[in-house]
Amino acid sequence: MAGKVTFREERCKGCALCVEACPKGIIQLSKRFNAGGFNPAECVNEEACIACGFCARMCPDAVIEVHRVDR
Amino acid sequence: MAGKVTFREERCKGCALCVEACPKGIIQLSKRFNAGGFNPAECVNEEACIACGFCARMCPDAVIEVHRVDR
Amino acid sequence: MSEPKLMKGNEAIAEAAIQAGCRYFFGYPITPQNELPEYMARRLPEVGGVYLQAESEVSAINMVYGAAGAGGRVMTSSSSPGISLMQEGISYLAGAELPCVLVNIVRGGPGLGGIHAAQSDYFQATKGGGHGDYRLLVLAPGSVQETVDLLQEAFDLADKYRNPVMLLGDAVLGQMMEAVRLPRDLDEPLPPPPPPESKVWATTGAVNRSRNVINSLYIEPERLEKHNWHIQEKYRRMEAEEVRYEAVQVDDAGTVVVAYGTTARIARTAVDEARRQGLKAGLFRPISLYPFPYQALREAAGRARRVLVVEMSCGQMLDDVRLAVGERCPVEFYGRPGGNIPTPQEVLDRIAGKGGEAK
Amino acid sequence: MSEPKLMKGNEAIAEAAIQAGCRYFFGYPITPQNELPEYMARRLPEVGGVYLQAESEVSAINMVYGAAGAGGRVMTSSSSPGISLMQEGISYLAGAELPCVLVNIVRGGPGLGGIHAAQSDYFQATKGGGHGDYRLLVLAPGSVQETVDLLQEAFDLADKYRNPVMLLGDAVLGQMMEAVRLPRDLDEPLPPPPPPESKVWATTGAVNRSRNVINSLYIEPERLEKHNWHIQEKYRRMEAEEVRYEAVQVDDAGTVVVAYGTTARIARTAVDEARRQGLKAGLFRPISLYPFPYQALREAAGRARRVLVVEMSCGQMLDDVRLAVGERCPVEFYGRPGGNIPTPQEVLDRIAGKGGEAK
Amino acid sequence: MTTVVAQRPKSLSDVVMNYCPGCTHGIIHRLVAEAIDALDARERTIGVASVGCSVFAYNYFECDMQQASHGRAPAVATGIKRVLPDRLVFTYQGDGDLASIGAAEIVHAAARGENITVIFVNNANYGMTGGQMAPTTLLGQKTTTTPLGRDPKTDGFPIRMAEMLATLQGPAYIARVSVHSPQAVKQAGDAIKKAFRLQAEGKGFTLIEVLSTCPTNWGLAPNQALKWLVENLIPFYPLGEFKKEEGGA
Amino acid sequence: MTTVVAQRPKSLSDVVMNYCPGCTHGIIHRLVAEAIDALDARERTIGVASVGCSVFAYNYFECDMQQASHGRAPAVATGIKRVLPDRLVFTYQGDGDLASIGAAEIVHAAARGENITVIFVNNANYGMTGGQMAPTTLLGQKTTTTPLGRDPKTDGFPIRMAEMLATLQGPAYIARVSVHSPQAVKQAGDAIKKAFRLQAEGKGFTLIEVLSTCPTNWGLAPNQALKWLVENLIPFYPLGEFKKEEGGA
Amino acid sequence: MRHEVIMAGFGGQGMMLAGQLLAYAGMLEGKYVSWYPSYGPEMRGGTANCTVVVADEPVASPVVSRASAVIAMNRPSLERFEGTLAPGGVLVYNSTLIEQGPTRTDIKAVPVPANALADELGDKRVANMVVLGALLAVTGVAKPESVVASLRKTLPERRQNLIPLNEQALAKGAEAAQGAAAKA
Amino acid sequence: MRHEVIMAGFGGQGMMLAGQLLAYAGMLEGKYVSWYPSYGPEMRGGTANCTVVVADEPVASPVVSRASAVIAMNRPSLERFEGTLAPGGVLVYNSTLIEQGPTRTDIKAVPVPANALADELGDKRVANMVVLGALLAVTGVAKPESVVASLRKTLPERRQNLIPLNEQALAKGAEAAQGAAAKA
Ligand SMILES: Cc1ncc(C[n+]2csc(CCOP(=O)(O)OP(=O)(O)O)c2C)c(N)n1
Ligand SMILES: Cc1ncc(C[n+]2csc(CCOP(=O)(O)OP(=O)(O)O)c2C)c(N)n1
Ligand code: SF4
Ligand code: SF4
Ligand code: SF4
Ligand code: SF4
Ligand code: SF4
Ligand code: SF4
Ligand SMILES: [Mg+2]
Ligand SMILES: [Mg+2]
Repeated sequence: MAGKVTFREERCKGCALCVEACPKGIIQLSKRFNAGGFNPAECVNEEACIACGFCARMCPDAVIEVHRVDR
Repeated sequence: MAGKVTFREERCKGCALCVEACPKGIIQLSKRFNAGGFNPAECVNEEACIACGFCARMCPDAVIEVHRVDR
Repeated sequence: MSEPKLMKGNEAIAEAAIQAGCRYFFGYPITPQNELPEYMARRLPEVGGVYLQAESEVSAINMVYGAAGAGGRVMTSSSSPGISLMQEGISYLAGAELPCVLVNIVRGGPGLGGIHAAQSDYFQATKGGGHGDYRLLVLAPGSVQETVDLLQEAFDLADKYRNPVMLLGDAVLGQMMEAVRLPRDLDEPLPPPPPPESKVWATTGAVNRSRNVINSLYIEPERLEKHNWHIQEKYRRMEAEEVRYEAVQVDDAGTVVVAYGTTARIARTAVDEARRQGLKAGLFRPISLYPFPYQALREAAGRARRVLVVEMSCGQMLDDVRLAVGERCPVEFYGRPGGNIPTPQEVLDRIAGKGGEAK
Repeated sequence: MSEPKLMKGNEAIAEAAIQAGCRYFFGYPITPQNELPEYMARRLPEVGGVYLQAESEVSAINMVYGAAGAGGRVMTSSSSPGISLMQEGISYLAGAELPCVLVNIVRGGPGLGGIHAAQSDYFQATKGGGHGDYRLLVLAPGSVQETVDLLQEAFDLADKYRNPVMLLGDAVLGQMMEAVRLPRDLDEPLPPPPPPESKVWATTGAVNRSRNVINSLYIEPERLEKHNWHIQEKYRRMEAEEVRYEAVQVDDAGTVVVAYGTTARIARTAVDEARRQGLKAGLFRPISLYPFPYQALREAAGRARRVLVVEMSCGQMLDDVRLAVGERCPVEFYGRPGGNIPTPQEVLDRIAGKGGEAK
Repeated sequence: MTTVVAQRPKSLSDVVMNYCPGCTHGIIHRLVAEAIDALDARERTIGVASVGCSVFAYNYFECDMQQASHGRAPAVATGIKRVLPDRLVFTYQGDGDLASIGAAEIVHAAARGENITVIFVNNANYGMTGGQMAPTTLLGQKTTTTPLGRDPKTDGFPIRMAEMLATLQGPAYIARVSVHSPQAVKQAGDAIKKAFRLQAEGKGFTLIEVLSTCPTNWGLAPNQALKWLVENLIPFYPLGEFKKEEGGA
Repeated sequence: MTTVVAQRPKSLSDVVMNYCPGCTHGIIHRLVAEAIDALDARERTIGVASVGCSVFAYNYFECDMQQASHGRAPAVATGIKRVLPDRLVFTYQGDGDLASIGAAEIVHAAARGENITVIFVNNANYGMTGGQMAPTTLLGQKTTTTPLGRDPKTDGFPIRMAEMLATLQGPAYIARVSVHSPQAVKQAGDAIKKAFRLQAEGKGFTLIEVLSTCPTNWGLAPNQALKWLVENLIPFYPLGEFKKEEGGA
Repeated sequence: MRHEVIMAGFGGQGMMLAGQLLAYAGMLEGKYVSWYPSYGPEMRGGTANCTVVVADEPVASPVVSRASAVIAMNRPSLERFEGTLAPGGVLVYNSTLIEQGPTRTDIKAVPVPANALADELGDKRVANMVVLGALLAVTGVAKPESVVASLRKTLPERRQNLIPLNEQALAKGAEAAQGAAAKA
Repeated sequence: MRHEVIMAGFGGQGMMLAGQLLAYAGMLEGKYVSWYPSYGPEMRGGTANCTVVVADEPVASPVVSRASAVIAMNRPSLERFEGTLAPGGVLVYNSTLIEQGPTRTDIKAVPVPANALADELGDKRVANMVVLGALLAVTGVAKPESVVASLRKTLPERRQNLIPLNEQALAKGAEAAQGAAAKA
């Protein structure tokens, strides 16, 4: 069982609440700027994702979608 | 020890709350009408008054003054 | 039409509103209009409606906002201080374009003032006591019967323009009993009013349509300006289509008395008496205070020697009369503020050129 | 006089009020005037005054009532929706004849509207948005400096007439920084304001005198009427003594532009430019909106070919201008409601006879 | 030798009060005046009359008085107190005034611990305007706007203000008393005196809720009204002290 | 095979919300939308936006919406509910809106047992207008109108609304939750769902107080703001259920 | 024809209702009518009064400053309204409660022992109809039959049985008035 | 002479303060000046901007629809205000954060790596002074000395020590602008 986590990057405000929430520590803010002028969050190691959904739960802007991939 | 109870009759509205309050049952509404058109209260047996002040305490219109007479 | 009944103005208003389809009433007690909500409290549940005593006038007007936005035919009533408290809410209703009927049974002011009849809320009603560029459509009946007659119209106009309509009465109209004929007898069954969903813009639930929003906020000045001109366009239409007045013997009148509501009844008697005494007087009675009958009054004044404005106030409609009359003839004023009702004799004296501006 | 400082309008108002002896401020936050209460919150405790954030505007105006009645030099400020909520309280203040200063930093309406500058509360301010026959003395400064200059006067006039005085600004005046000279530098010590007891009618405790009562209730119509005429008499005095305006190049003007506050600044630039282009334009700027400078404007209009009213509204002062001008010459209007500020070019176009009534 | 047992307090003006015969508003007025006299504070007391049957209270107390708009007496009192912190300031408010239109003002004056005394006269209806439902009207009670009796489904539940306000930190003293008997009147007077005393000591917000009658609108003779109060109001509005000398200080 | 763990709820409009980065208003919006979805009630829900940072909520919920004047959302919701008793009606209000200017409206909607759901977002200040003191501001907390920190002597004490309203008979359910962690968010969501469900069952007034952050006006980074909430707000505003399914029915 | 009648007494003495019946009667006779109550805090003092206008022409103001007739059911009412009577006006007063009649001499005073007569009829509550009967007899504002017709229209079914009693009261009042007038 | 400058960036990038200093400087030079902020919910998006007018004649409106110069500290600001520049106007933009410059060709674009230069000076916070220096150099709205004088008047005692740093930042911005201008 693993997770698939997708970000609607243009909606991200770079608040980093997801970063803090991830028990696996696999989310970071990228150095890129999105259209809003923010550094959007991204998952740097999706392999490690356990699909706990914590990141999505803490995201104030509904940027994140989490799927459980049952392999 | 006895009481002296005086009524400012023209202020009385004849509500009879003093009548009800008197433990000695010595207050009545008179048959007279005062200027306000009410039957004013009066003490019909001042001798029996014990100066408890209950009548004055219950009077909404501050009609009654009670004195204790120490004879 | 019902057979004539002797009814108190406040109660007649309530019954006429119900017969006009009003099913929701939110209000707060205040003298001299209490019989109106009390009647509603008895009668609305009988016809499947809702009476709710709000915790304040501020709350009442916002309940009206919610109910109007939800598509209900809704009304509130109050008297001067209570209407002042509603000013923010009234501005919101106008801004969000919500239809409703507001009744002000005016009493003497300012402040706590008194509880007797006055007409000193004219400015507030007609110029907008709340903030922003908006208007109420203001109707001022002169008798209990006319009040009843105007109510169906008031609700329909509110819907037509999606704007609050105010019925401006006073303590005399509210408290007096007069003979009145209602559209229906009290025991006749009433047809059910149209369902909320019949107002397609109302927030009744987004079933098979995109969502509806009731709102008066336009954060971009451009949008807000556009919205403002859109609302103004409605007011221009009202000015073209909704002017109402009565003119009695003004064609050959040397003195045209201008008065509305209760004062007009008194002026009418004075004018009749003046005619009897050979004085050529006439009565011009605005029924819609906004839109004000400028044009008709201008014409009437054009033929007159002078215009006499009579109000139970220190002079408020006076401004509108002056705007209408311009310099066609002098405009004089007789006012009784604070709950005193002018007598026909007082008005007659002024018609005859006796007595001063005020008592 | 302080040396010139760059100050935000809202803060300059607050400081000027304090320098004018104001020691009590009750208010509730609302954009675009928040810097005013925030300044008061910082500064009043330093000078022994009281800043209190009320739970609402309704409460704030009633705290003002209590403080004014107790003899305090007191003020509140808000913006349009908040001022609407104060209407009952304002009517009470006028009815009970209490002196205080009310600041309205007007924003776009109606309803929640917007937060940008507008002038659409003119009717509410000048005709009385509350119930009953009362007036506020309304001052409309055109710059931050003038705002500061008018404040001492505002408090003094309030005391002189025992009537609330309203300072009618707008978001531009409140939010902008301009160079301003205050009566005193910020670090200069302030003289203590006169004690509450110096107002002999105030409820400061009935020591060696019969008790004082602050009240607006007169249950007998006769008493209430008398009270009303008494108040009116004050307004007649204001109309005689307190009219303020500025007239620039109106003597030979073909087009007299009438504008107040922020709009007048813009009109001034447009008028100057028009002169440069050979168009004979002038500016008439009412400073006191109530009492309105009818007479002076009438005279100015008597010499002009036309009058052009410019407002950040759909046309409210327009009525007063029409009352003043009568049929001396045509009155035209250019309005930008909802937070858009007209540009000098737009006004110039209308002076030159181009463009329509609104954008 | 005679000693005075009861007489008109100095702080009660020597005028006829316009209350209906037997209305206990009059008793409560006297108790307030006695409390002011007890502190010898008539000259440094400012009272605030509200809108209700007691609107003319500004004529009945022999101290400086202000008349406040409906429901806003606590705000008016706050304005006064902030200008004159060393004076005693009290409001006299009905249940419609305090618990309905003035709910925000009383909650916030209490939360602020505003150093004033509130006399809250609960007669379970709007007396002045002819007997409409008040927030304090009991379930089932008939009023002119609950002609079939108050129904919680449409008209909501009555509010126990003393209990509600006692959850706040600001109040120093909150009590509910009644005036249905000489004993009750004595206790009510003591509570009111205590409230004024605490204010004088700067302890913060004090409120005394007084259960009162409205013979006219209840449609009962004055003595019957007292009985109705005892049998109906007290069970729902228990007497007692709900908050004592904390907060505020 | 993949299963959805988290995605944008249907009842949340697909638009950018104007909240500051990291402001938890957004989380609370999502929870409300999820609660509506859980009842499959988008088409029969009417929401009421109040005045505060969440004023644009009328653009963020994909159901019919009304925008109410400052503090009056409970009155507006009452008006809606009385016309449409079989719809779900909720308000979304800040602490300035609900506890300050709207104190009377919330007390009375609660006392009436009005069958609506109130989402009460407590961020201990006025976010929208730039961070002034709110009734919920903690003692000592600095805001733009308490520059030296809130002082009870002049500024009064903070109000615990959930506790205060729980003294009333009308409410069916009152709870306080927080959104400082994924676990807290889960509990908050459950409480909100419960409130909507009770409304659907006609149980009466329900209110969920949600402790929320205001990174901008608190002057803290979003994660620091969550920490401040845990360390300062929760101790004064304990989480829990204060009223459960009585009254109102 | 224009009658302007003020009817005053304690709350509970039935003056408001009597006034309404009088107005109703006028309406049934095809007249213009109005009824106007006193209201508000002045009631707190315990008196209640109303003004009834019955006229051939539309009623301008239902509030009058000079009355053509006054009914006073108690002393405070007499004191308050005696002065508002036009010269030559009619004052019907309840002589059971008011021992001393009016001081004015330019009016027509009609003492009617209303409570006593009502007691004779066995129902205290009809004292109001007694004075109304007296008023009708002296002034002719409306016919007693019209008042009875009004009662028929306005009383609920279950109280229609009270009509004969009220009729008697009206008659008794008329009688008393004629007696008083004869004496005067 | 009339300069109408819009200065925009994220909240925290110091544009509001820089605008105030510019207005103050103009005032010290005897000009008519105004400063006007953006305010309200638009701030919630995270951008903050203000408008400064410095002119020889009284300022009519402190709000301008066409700017003579714009400072854009980040991309959203550039996008929002590029269009408001009058033809021939000056656009100073923070090239550290804005990779792609303006699309318009009828204006004078002045890229200034403000954050980078501020870093060079050892204090991120002076990026605002860097762009202000650039603006002054290109437009001559006010003299840098006047800005420094303004700092002297407005900074509290304990922060007067920051003045040299700010002076350097102004100079560095001017330099960068001249370089950019040379390149263009
Ligand atoms: C703004 C406003 N709304 C309504 C009123 C009318 N009004 C006067 S007194 C009153 C209620 C009084 O009830 P309560 O406070 O319980 O006092 P009581 O008369 O019972 O002693 C109302 C609604 C008013 N004067 N002002
Ligand atoms: C009548 C009125 N008063 C004041 C305002 C200004 N105002 C807008 S939002 C707000 C406070 C918002 O604070 P809160 O309710 O706590 O919401 P937050 O922004 O913190 O989420 C105020 C006072 C207004 N719009 N209307
Ligand atoms: S679902 Fe859980 S593990 Fe995966 S990225 Fe999100 S928080 Fe991290
Ligand atoms: S929580 Fe959401 S908005 Fe914040 S950084 Fe993560 S994805 Fe972006
Ligand atoms: S003092 Fe006591 S005993 Fe005497 S009359 Fe009064 S109640 Fe009766
Ligand atoms: S209690 Fe007072 S008013 Fe009532 S009857 Fe006795 S003396 Fe008279
Ligand atoms: S109406 Fe009720 S509360 Fe008012 S004075 Fe009469 S009895 Fe007392
Ligand atoms: S100001 Fe505060 S509450 Fe408002 S959106 Fe920003 S962070 Fe959220
Ligand atoms: Mg009461
Ligand atoms: Mg908040």
